[in-house]
Amino acid sequence: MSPLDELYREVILDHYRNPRHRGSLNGPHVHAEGLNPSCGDEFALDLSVEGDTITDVAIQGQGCSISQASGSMMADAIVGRNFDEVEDMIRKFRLMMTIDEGDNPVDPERPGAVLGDLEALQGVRKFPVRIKCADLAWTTLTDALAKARANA
Amino acid sequence: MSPLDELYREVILDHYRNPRHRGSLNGPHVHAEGLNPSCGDEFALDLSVEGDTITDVAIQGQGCSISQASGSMMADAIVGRNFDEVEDMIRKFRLMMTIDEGDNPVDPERPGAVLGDLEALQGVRKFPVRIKCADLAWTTLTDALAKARANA
Amino acid sequence: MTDLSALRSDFPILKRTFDGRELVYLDSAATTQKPVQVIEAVDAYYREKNANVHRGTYRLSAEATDAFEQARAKVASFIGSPKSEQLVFTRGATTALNFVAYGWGLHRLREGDRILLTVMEHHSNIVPWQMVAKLTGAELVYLGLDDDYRVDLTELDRVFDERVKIVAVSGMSNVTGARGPVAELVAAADGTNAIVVVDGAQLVPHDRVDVASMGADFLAFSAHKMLGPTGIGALWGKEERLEEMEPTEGGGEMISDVGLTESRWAPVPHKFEAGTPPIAQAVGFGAAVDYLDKIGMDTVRDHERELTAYALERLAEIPDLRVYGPRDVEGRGGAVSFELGDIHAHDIATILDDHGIAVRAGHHCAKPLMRHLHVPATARASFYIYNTPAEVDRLAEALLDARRVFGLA
Amino acid sequence: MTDLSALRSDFPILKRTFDGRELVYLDSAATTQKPVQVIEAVDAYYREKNANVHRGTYRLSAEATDAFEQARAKVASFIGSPKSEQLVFTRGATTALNFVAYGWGLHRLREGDRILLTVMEHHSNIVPWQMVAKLTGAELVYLGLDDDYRVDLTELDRVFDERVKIVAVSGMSNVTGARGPVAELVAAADGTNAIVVVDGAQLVPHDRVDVASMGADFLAFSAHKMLGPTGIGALWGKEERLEEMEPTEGGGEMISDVGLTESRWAPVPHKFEAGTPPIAQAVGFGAAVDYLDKIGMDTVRDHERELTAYALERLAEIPDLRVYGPRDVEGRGGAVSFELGDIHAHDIATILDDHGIAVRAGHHCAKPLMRHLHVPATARASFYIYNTPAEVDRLAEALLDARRVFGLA
Ligand SMILES: Cc1ncc(COP(=O)(O)O)c(C=O)c1O
Ligand SMILES: Cc1ncc(COP(=O)(O)O)c(C=O)c1O
Repeated sequence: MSPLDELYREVILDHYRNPRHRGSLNGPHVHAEGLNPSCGDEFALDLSVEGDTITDVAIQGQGCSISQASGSMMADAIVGRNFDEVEDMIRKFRLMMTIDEGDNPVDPERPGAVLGDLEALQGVRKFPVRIKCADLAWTTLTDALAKARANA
Repeated sequence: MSPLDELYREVILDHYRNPRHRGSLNGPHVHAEGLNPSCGDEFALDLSVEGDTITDVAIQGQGCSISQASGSMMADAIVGRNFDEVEDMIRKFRLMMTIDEGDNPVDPERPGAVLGDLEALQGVRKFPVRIKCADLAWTTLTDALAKARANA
Repeated sequence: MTDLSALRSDFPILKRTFDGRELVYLDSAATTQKPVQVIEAVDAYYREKNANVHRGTYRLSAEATDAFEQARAKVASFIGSPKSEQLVFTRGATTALNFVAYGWGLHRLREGDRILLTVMEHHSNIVPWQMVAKLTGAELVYLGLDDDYRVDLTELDRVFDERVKIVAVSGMSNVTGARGPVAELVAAADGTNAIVVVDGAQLVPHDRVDVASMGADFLAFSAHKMLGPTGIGALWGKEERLEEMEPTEGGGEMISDVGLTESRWAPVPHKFEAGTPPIAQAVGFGAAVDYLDKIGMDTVRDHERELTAYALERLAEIPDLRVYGPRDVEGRGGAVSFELGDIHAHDIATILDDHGIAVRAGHHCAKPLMRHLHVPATARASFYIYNTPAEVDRLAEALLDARRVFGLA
Repeated sequence: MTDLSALRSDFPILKRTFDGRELVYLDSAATTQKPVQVIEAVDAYYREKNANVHRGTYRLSAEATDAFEQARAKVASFIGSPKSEQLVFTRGATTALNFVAYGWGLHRLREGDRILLTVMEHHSNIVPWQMVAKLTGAELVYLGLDDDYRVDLTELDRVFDERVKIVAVSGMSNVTGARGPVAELVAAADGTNAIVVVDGAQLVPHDRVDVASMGADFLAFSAHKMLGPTGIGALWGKEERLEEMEPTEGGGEMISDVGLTESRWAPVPHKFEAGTPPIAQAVGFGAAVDYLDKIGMDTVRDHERELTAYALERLAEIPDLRVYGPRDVEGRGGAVSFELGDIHAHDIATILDDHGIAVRAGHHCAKPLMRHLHVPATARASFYIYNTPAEVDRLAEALLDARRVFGLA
């Protein structure tokens, strides 16, 4: 696969075109927004929380396929997880995005292997300018989580 | 003589140190001021006029030896002259200052030979940056003359 | 087609390759590449003549001052300025527009006055006016666009009343490529109290400009968009306007006297050039206009027009591609903005970049226009003298590949 | 003496001769010469990386953005800034000081407030304050000088009351060479509502500066006075101050959103960098601080101090020569202003120029200081890393020749 085809994998285009959990939440929830000033991508996140578990998620946003797919996949991945698990996921995601290019990108033992669909975003690493696109949803999530912890 | 010694001739230093007609005029006169913004040199001129003749002159100013000596020599040269003669002198002075370097600077037949002491300023032509210093008094005189003609 | 391809060897950067693919630079509306003639003029200035300008009594400083003032004369004559003193060197078009907004507008606008803009303006010709409007209580009014992306003048009579004190219009849009209705707005302002400020950042590089016949009061432009160095631009103004205008920056070189509490300004243009000016950049700017003069601005315009026509033709062959800008090359320049299917502009730019093609994607510093067009972002290819039809072909091919990558049937 | 003479070969212009005499460049306080390392960094940027910064999705633009932001980081770290975002690129020190005057002062000064200056300030640190004082009704107050040409602090207690909102002081005078009492004024302002703005145009090039320990709120300086290109300078500020400060210029790149009537600003430092920034110049600025870092600013300072001491010694041997500046090299830099008998400063400069020696003559953009000293003009020799004791000897010889030419016995 060419780097371009690795970047725009089927699953990414699918999440871009059919974002999961799109909308906003009613009732009590935390809300966070992220903006990528250098390209204008926007992402917003609602989290319903019970105790330390995320029970529901809604996302909004506009921007490139990478930023929007990353957000959609993230939303899928965090529902039902508790704060610690989500923080671990954020850590793993960031680690995945910074693994040296030389690394075998499909080694199932590598950090990030637990990320499921999100693994598809590894192709972004060959396009350093776009890493911040993939990261936007996760920065917003970090924000939202801090708010959720503060509320708890 | 080195170009430097030709620039700073005895007569120029004498006019610099002992400017003639220094002061200001009482009674009716025209007044004009000149400023060289690039170096800060200042020159001011009072002219008493009867008919179309300059009957008295007073100068004020501060600045380098060239600008002040030029003004002093000019004051000496214009007293008692009529407007046409003075304008001819301005023209000749300007011509002298722009003669090509190759020209024999002491040829008595050359334009400017009528300028007397002022001929000493020919040395400035080797120092193009300083020509505007020599010229300051003459620009001011041009101004004053225009005012005098307007009054006449 | 006007063949300028021999010029390409003057531009060292065009020899760059990315992953073995030769660079196709289609982002000249953002900044142009520089010919060796400009690079070397800057270089030679530093190696041979560098000194601070004005006030220097020694020969080196006189040489630097001559080089600087000659550059001013060249740039002034390039736009047909009657006098070279009517040209003020600034940091760029943005600073030039701010100088007019703060130096002229701020001192003259009153509550209820109006500033007339068009929705296609670049942020640099909007934000300064918003800032002075806020400070003075003046109001901004905008002209919209017609179906062909040109400024719609049907509303002009309604909005142009005696409250309008400033008309600020782009000579050419950096997004749609459409030329602004400068002549029409100058005519409308004629006999009123309104002045016309032209943002020439995209106009001056691409067509012959003659300020005397243009009739505008002020014209702003940037060197870096016309082969020149970064860090310098120019504000041209009518003599009377420049005399009326107050300096926005205070400091060395712009004064004739400084007292403890008050100062007097130096004559135009120096009163607007506080501090050490961009000297080496002015020299490079002069070399850039020399280079353009040698080609001839009519040739520059014709070349671009032919290339743009060819690009519009090739792009029209690509399914699902929508161009935001006039279809006809008359009255438009070489900036071509487009969308392709549901592929986001940044994804297009990434795919093109993978093919070695540099295009810009985003709002192009024209958010009000993007909202007006109801698009969050476009991709934009923009052309200049060094671009070729073969490069347009590579653009078209790469766009087809983008369709493939995104699975557009 | 610290021997830096090997550096001279890095400066192409120093090989120039005038009428067979090798150039002795003693005007570095006006602008310094540039080493090949800086000239080539600018050159290489245009040849290899040129593109507009930020917002570019393609690799070339990413390279340009990296080069630009790396330059920011280098310059920031050169002055000990905790964060590189605290460094705003401006057109020069003058623009930087105007940004503080208009962006901070204008929005905070009220009628009756005071701005405290010293009489030794450069016009660039006077005129902007006069302009905002006029707009706000604030008042300027000045500290004078003592017999050794240093700022006289005996009056400080009297003038420093709660009305003082801004203290603006030069880190080093471009005329007398005296250092400004930055530490003392920072201490005086501590615990009050006053901020301290340091004009570092002559300080940053000549001594190690650490903004963290300096304690000032703002620091302004220019690249061209420290081996860098013309057309760029910097404003450093404390984070809180930069947050409080409003942008003075509006336009592209400095916004996060632009609506039809209102806009929101981008984060610091971008909100102060409207329009295309001086990109190539930033790269050259970065190369300049690399060059200075390699020598080490302590070495730079020591070299200058030794050379200045030697110059003061040689000048003291010349009859009728009066130096306007501290006699002791402690707490002074390498700008040496002087008069010689009744020879006007411009005549001195012409005679020295005839000897191939470049010095400045005039008011040095410090008219209030000239009036304070009761001199219409001085000649000024100023030193930098490439100057040598042999050049000081040539200066002394030429001054003796000036005495001869003017017939001083
Ligand atoms: C002390 C001082 N402040 C400010 C400036 C202004 O610097 P620039 O002209 O580079 O803006 C200068 C340089 O002339 C200076 O010497
Ligand atoms: C139409 C238009 N106006 C103004 C500008 C601002 O020019 P600069 O960024 O060089 O100040 C630009 C460039 O981006 C432009 O395209």
